[in-house]
Amino acid sequence: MSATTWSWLVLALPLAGSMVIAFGRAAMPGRVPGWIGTASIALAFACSIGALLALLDHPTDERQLTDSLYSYADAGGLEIQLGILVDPLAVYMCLVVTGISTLIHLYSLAYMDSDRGYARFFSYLNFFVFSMLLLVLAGNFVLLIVGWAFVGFASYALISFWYRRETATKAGMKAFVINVVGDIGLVFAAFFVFRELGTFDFLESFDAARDTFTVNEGVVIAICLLICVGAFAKSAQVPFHTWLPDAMEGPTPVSALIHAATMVTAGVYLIARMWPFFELGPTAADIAAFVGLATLLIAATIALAVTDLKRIIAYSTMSQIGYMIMGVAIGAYVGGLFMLLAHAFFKALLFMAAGSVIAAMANNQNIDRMSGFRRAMPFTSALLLIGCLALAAFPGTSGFFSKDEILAFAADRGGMYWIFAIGGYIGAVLTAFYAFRIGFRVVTGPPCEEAKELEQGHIHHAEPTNPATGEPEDAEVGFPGAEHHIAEREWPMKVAMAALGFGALFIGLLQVPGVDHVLSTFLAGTFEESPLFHIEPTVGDSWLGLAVGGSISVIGVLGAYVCYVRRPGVTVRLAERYRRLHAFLFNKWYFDELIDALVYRPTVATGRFANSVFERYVVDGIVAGATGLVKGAGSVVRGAQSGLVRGYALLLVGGFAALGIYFLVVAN
Amino acid sequence: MLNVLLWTPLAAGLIALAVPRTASRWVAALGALVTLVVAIALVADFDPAATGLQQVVDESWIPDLGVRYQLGVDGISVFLVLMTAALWFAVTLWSALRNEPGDGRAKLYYFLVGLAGTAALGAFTAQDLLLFVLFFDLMLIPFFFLIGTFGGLNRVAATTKMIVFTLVGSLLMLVGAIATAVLASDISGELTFSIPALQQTLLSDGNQAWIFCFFAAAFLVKMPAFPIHGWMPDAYRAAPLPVLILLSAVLSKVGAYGFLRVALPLFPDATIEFQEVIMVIALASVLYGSVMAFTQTNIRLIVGYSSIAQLGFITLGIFSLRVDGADGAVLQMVNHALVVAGIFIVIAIVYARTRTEDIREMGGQAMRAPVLAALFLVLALANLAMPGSANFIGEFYILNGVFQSKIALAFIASIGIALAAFYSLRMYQRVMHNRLPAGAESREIGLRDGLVLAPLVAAIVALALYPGLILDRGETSVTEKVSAVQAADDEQEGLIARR
Amino acid sequence: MVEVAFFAGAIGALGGAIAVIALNNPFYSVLALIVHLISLAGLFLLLHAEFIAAAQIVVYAGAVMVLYLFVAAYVGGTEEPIAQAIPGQRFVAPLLAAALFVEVSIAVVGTSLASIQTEGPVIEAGFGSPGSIGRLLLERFLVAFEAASMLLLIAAVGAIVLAGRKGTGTSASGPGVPDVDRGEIV
Amino acid sequence: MDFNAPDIDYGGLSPIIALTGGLVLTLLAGLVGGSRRRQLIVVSFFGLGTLAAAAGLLIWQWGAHANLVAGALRLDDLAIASSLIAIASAAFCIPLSWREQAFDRPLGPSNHGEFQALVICSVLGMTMIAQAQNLISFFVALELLSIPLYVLCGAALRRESSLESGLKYLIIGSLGSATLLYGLAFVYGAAGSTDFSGIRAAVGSTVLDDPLLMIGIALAATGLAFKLSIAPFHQWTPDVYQGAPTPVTAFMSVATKAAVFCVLVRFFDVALGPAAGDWQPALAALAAVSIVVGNVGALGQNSLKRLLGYSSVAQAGYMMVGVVAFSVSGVSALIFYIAAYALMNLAAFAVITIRERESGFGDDIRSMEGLARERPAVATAMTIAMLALAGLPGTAGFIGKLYLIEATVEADYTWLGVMIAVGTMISLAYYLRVIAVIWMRPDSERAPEAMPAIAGASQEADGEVTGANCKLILGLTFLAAAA
Amino acid sequence: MDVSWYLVLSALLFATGACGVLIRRSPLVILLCLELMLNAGNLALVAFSRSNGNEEGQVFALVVMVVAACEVVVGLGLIVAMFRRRIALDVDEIRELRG
Repeated sequence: MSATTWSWLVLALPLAGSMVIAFGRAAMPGRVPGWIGTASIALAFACSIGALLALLDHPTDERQLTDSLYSYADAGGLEIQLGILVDPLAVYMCLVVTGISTLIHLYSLAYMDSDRGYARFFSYLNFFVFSMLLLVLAGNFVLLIVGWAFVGFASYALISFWYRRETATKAGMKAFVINVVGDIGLVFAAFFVFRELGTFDFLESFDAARDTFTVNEGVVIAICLLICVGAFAKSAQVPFHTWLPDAMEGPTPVSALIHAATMVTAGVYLIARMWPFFELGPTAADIAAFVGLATLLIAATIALAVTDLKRIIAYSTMSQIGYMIMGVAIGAYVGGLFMLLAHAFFKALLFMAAGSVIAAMANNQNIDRMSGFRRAMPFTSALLLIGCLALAAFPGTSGFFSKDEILAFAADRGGMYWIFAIGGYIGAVLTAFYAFRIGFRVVTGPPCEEAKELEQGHIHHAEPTNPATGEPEDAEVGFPGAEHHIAEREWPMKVAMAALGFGALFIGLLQVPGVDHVLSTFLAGTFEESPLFHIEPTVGDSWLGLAVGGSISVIGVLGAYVCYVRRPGVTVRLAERYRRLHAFLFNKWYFDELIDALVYRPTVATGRFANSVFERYVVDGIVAGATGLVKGAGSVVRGAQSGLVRGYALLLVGGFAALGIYFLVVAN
Repeated sequence: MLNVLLWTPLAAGLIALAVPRTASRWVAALGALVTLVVAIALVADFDPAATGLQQVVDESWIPDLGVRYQLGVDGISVFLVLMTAALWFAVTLWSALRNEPGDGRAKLYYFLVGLAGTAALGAFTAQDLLLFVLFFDLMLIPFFFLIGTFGGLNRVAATTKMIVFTLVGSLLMLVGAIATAVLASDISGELTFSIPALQQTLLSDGNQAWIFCFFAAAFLVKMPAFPIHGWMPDAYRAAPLPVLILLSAVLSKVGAYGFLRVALPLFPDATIEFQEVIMVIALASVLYGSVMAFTQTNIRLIVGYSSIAQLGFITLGIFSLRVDGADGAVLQMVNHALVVAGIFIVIAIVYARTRTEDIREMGGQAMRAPVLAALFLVLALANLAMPGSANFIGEFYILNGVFQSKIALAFIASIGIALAAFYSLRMYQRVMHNRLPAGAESREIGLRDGLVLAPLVAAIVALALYPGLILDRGETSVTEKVSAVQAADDEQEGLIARR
Repeated sequence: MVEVAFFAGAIGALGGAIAVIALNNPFYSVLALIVHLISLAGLFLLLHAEFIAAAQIVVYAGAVMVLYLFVAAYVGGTEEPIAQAIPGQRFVAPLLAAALFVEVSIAVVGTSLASIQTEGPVIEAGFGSPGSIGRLLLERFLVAFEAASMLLLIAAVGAIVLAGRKGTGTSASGPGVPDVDRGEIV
Repeated sequence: MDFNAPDIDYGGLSPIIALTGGLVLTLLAGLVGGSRRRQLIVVSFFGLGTLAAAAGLLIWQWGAHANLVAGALRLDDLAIASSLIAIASAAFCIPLSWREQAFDRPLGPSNHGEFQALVICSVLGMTMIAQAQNLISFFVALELLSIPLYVLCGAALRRESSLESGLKYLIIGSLGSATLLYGLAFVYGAAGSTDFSGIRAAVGSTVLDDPLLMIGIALAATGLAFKLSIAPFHQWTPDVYQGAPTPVTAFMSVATKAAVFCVLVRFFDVALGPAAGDWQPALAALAAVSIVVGNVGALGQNSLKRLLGYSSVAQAGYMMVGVVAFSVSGVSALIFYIAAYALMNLAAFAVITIRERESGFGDDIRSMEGLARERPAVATAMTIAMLALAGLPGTAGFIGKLYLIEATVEADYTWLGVMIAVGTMISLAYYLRVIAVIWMRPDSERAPEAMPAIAGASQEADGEVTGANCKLILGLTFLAAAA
Repeated sequence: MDVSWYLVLSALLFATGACGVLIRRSPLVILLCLELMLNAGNLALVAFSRSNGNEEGQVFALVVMVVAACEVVVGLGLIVAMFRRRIALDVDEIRELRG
């Protein structure tokens, strides 16, 4: 089979899984939907490997294959094919997405077991994967936008999965609307491309762009910035990031899926996919890189202060995606995509471990309440620490090699790009610190009550409450499930976490400077023509960078060790001393409030104004004015109708007098 | 075939008047079904490549006025006809299944619905200007009675307001139509109202301008467009839901359709002259409708204002004066009709459970009614023009047209898309999600409602998978209309250049 | 001589007219009208309209005015109250009447029609005599003549309908007609 | 002294002869003894027979173009059409009056045929005026038409309002007649002839734009506008329509307009045709004022007859447009509109008459409440009549307005077409109100069910008559709709 | 004597009659005033008949006399009927119909 056929299968399987679960929901007992969902993604993964192998049969410069199912819309000069583009980048993304998703599905299979919406969950989950695959396989802008929006919708559905929680539904809405803003950006980018190049097709437009545009032409910059709007919205970059922390309202596996395999990485993929445009508009690329840098720093600082376990991980995602965006924007395509892969492993792992811990805490997510789970949950604790190590880019782990590839590249480009390298290293310190803020707070220290209970073999139970507001959950419906599932007791969770842990530790070995370069060789099929792709730091420089990065990571970890293990409480004192700074960080730099004040409130106020003033006085005023005029005239006419016959005679004679004057005037 | 299509609803309505009360609803439903079948046959018979009208019926009617009974379809109207027939069937069947209205007025109801059906189909098929005006106005009469007799609170005031409002425009249109024919006869020497014939003799710029304004007034009120939508809130509040479906889904389209059918081909110079004015009105409708939908709490009004916004988009597309924009507008007309119909059915279903139309007092329906929730979700997503839906393709085409002709307007219009996402989802969430309020019940959609709603949603999904179905067939005709305007534009530029 | 006759007639006609509208008692008004009519008949004579003048005296001043007098006597003379139902009508009305007069006068003065400014063309003998009028009536204006007779008939019928007392008691209640007094509804 | 008897075309004159003879016969038939009912049957037979004969003769003469009686009258299609409308409305009015209480009282006229005779006399006047070819027959026919109407309006002697309407109509009517006469005198003076053809010749050559002629036209226009209830000479209309017995109102609202518009066309479009440029703007202004005044005046009226009175002011304004257009299409539009107006207005008045007897609310709009439930057929008739009066599509009123607007555009009076449209918009407010009362129950409470007991008692007796009426109305209105 | 003198007189009479209709309240007197107006018309007709030199105006005047008589008869009939119904003979009092 050809690579494109495999790819169609990759697309079809998750969609089929989603539909089968949705329509057969009622007939499926127990964990059947979960198994179907997992199996379909696993098969999709297998097909992705099939596509990979098929693609590898082609010579490097012929690895961009397109195929179309049918003409989706072809009128008025706009030709839109339902077509895919299978190239190394797409296949790479497929592998990441399906691979990680398979494990997340496997984990969810057990984790979501007692939830009332079990089947619905897997249906959404499969749809999510399908959407993401559509996004990465899309061969033109329109299909890309479709996939893009589907991802947005799927995230909405999953974030507000527990839809009886008002916080969840609000968070879902936020995610969706911000994503729609991103969609609009992409739509307009597509319009610009169509206007200038006359096509929506990726490969055609890339080819045409090189012939049409000059470097840093206004249109190219506009296209790139609009693409960036889409990318930033999806990848939660400043200032479109506020939905991401709120997205933690969804079940934990959803967070894993959003943060690791799908969705947030889409922005990275998009910029990498659009490299011909970005290389023609380097100014825009630099802007994107700066945004990435800003995001990574902002998110890292916030992650230092927030106390919700999942939100810390969420901010870490933002920060890490910031690295990737920065990477692909400055041209470190392999570095960015490599980091995407590594991040997928350890972030999924972190969320799974966190999910296990939260289950043990009976849905309490406050990190301040957690402590000393190392004995109660040895497996979870071990894998949590592995995840933290990888996140902290501890030497040897996957995070280590990938992050430093980007920073070394930045340093190698020199000049202004040193800013990115230095900023990246500063971020790395913070990352290592907050990574182990999680690890140490959860694993070490005296066991908390829940941990003690678990040590006695009993999972803590509490009345289900909304972790965000503390209000009791809707008892009638009773989900999220009253039963909690921890990794220690569920083999699917264990398998999934173990596999991820393995990857988090060792996947970095795919691309070690001077040793091997599997990824860059493979991705060359996509980026071959890019001059930036061929910039490669020397092995020596790379290892120097690795050394710096490794030591920085160790410093961060040690700092965390001091603050949370050696001398616990020092952070509290720091927070009190710099109360305003802490509040600033704790409130996430007040971005929510800012957007609220700048966007939401003005819109609502406009609406209220329109409703209460404009509609009443202008729109109805037009009506009232017209009817008032007519009615007024009516009352004048009726008033003249006095019933007095002499009055009528008066008008008659008066009317004649007027008529007579007219006729005398027209007479000669 | 068009004759059968056109008169079957009325005939069924008349029979429904004659048969016993219990049978009348089934007679009406059968009539609507026949209409639908004919409409499907019409589409199947349609030749997408051919230019001009198809299935033409052309008889002399009022010879001394040059009025002809001239019907025909082209790529613009053929799917609007199908959509109308389908929604008419859906609404009739729905009412019949629900046995509404159950009392002695049922006969009247089905008669009026049939009459309205004939009028609406007539407006979409008429190719004689006067016939078009006649059907256009005739539509109002059954709606006046339907709302006034079967409606809710304040129905009489609401229905009177609606009819007076809309007639203000359409009576001016009548004058405009007559003036068009008479003035054209001064040029050509032959008095005719036939649109294809009138296209051959265009009026002078000055005459085109004022006549265009008269027509535009009629169409914009009907849609309705900001700021002349004053009749809409009251009418939407008072209308019974089946009637509201027809009102919102079909009647509003006649206005937009009128621009394509009449204004562009007959008044190309005026169209160019007023392009920006109309576009600004449309844009204001988009923004105003969206912002209002964003703040309404009555679910009918959310849909109502969102319709204003959607119709604004459609108008924008038409007045981009580009093939893609106008073709997208045609597609979007069908899409919007289907979606609005579905949403109103859902509103009726939900109302039966919650006894309220205020979204603040709703919620939590999804748990016990997952199928209903899923259907509604599809509708809500289509309403917000989710990429992947046909609505998206429609808006994409429209926006592309606007973008290529007036780039700034396209950017401003996009605000409407973002707001649409918000209000559509808000509507969905407030109905289906969050907690079930006290006093409301929640149960799955019934078979009778499902029988109507499910095919509608299926149609939406099907169109989403292949919007080319409509776009391809619309393209040829739309190109004709738009190129007529472009020709006039070129001519004007030529004149300027020569000077 | 003609001038004297004209002014005498004009003063009589105008004086009579003013008396009609100025006198408070309807009875006197009727008498004033008779003066007016007779003066007018004189003017008709000056205009060579003998037959009309005669008819004016006989039919009008004679028959019709008698009818008036009877009715005036029947309903009695009533003094009119001063209060005005429409404020200012007393002042506006003469103004409008004056406007009427001025407009018509302008037309009469402003016309370019020469014959108005003369005594009229030379006319043959017998102009306005009963014979020539009668011939016109029976030849060219036969229809008008017949119609006028119908008019008189129907006016008589109308007067009976309005003012006649019910003489025939037979119709008070016949079989088949429910003689229930339903009362006036309006 | 030689006497040349005029050449009389008896065929052409036959309708008028039939009416005259019938009038006398009807009066004589009234002398037949017997019960009131029998009298009624006899005189109605004669009355309707007369009308039928006249109508038949007119139809027989269709297509004829004849000058009758030394050119005093002219029989042509215009005359025949408007005469037929007048006759039809009279024929409609007689059955309507059968149970009219005003004519059934000891104090009112008995069934000696006076009512029928007066109506026929009025029709005679209308038929004559439609054919009039000189000022004298024009004026005398106008009086022949009017004087019976004065009597008929005041004939419901028991009602003060009827007498009031009679007196008002008489005073204002005579004022109008006097004005008209004065105007005709000036036209005669200026043109030197009383024949329309002679006037046309004179106006076309010597006296065009002469002030004498102009003031004559002004005076005559005032008088005619009064008869047609064109604003600002309309003020008698609502009062008289409301006060007069309903069948009479129905008759005069339709028939008078048909006849007087016919003579208006002859007088202005034919006799004064050469001076069209002078009078067109004036008549156009009158039409516009009439449309506005009539329509706004009808708003908020509770008496249906009064409402229709104002509405007829507006309708007269619409019709006037046809004269202003001064073209063949204008006149044919006018005739079509009058025919349509006759159908719809008669239907409306018939329904009002029925409800006056049934509901106990008189002609108040409340009498229409619940009509849809009690008598769906009647309700439908009224509805169609109202829609047609409003000129909504699918009705004859719509087509009529269509023709009128077309005529305005052709005559370069497009703004009058717009006025028609504007007037129609305003008119919807009151026409639809009637329909709303018929079909739509108010929100708060059900319509008061309490019909006076008396109506229940009378219903049986009325059944047969009103049943027949209903069918008639329905037939008429469907005709109106189908046209 | 010029015919225009008669015409001016007739205009004066017509205006007087109209004025009377406008200011008098007794229906009887109003009828008299209407007679005045008709007679003014007659004077005009006869004068024009003289100036035009044909007798049509005189015939017209004759017909007008008949008409005037008929109007008087009907008018008086109405007055009598009202008197019998005890309705005040004052047109300002008769205003039940209005609005």
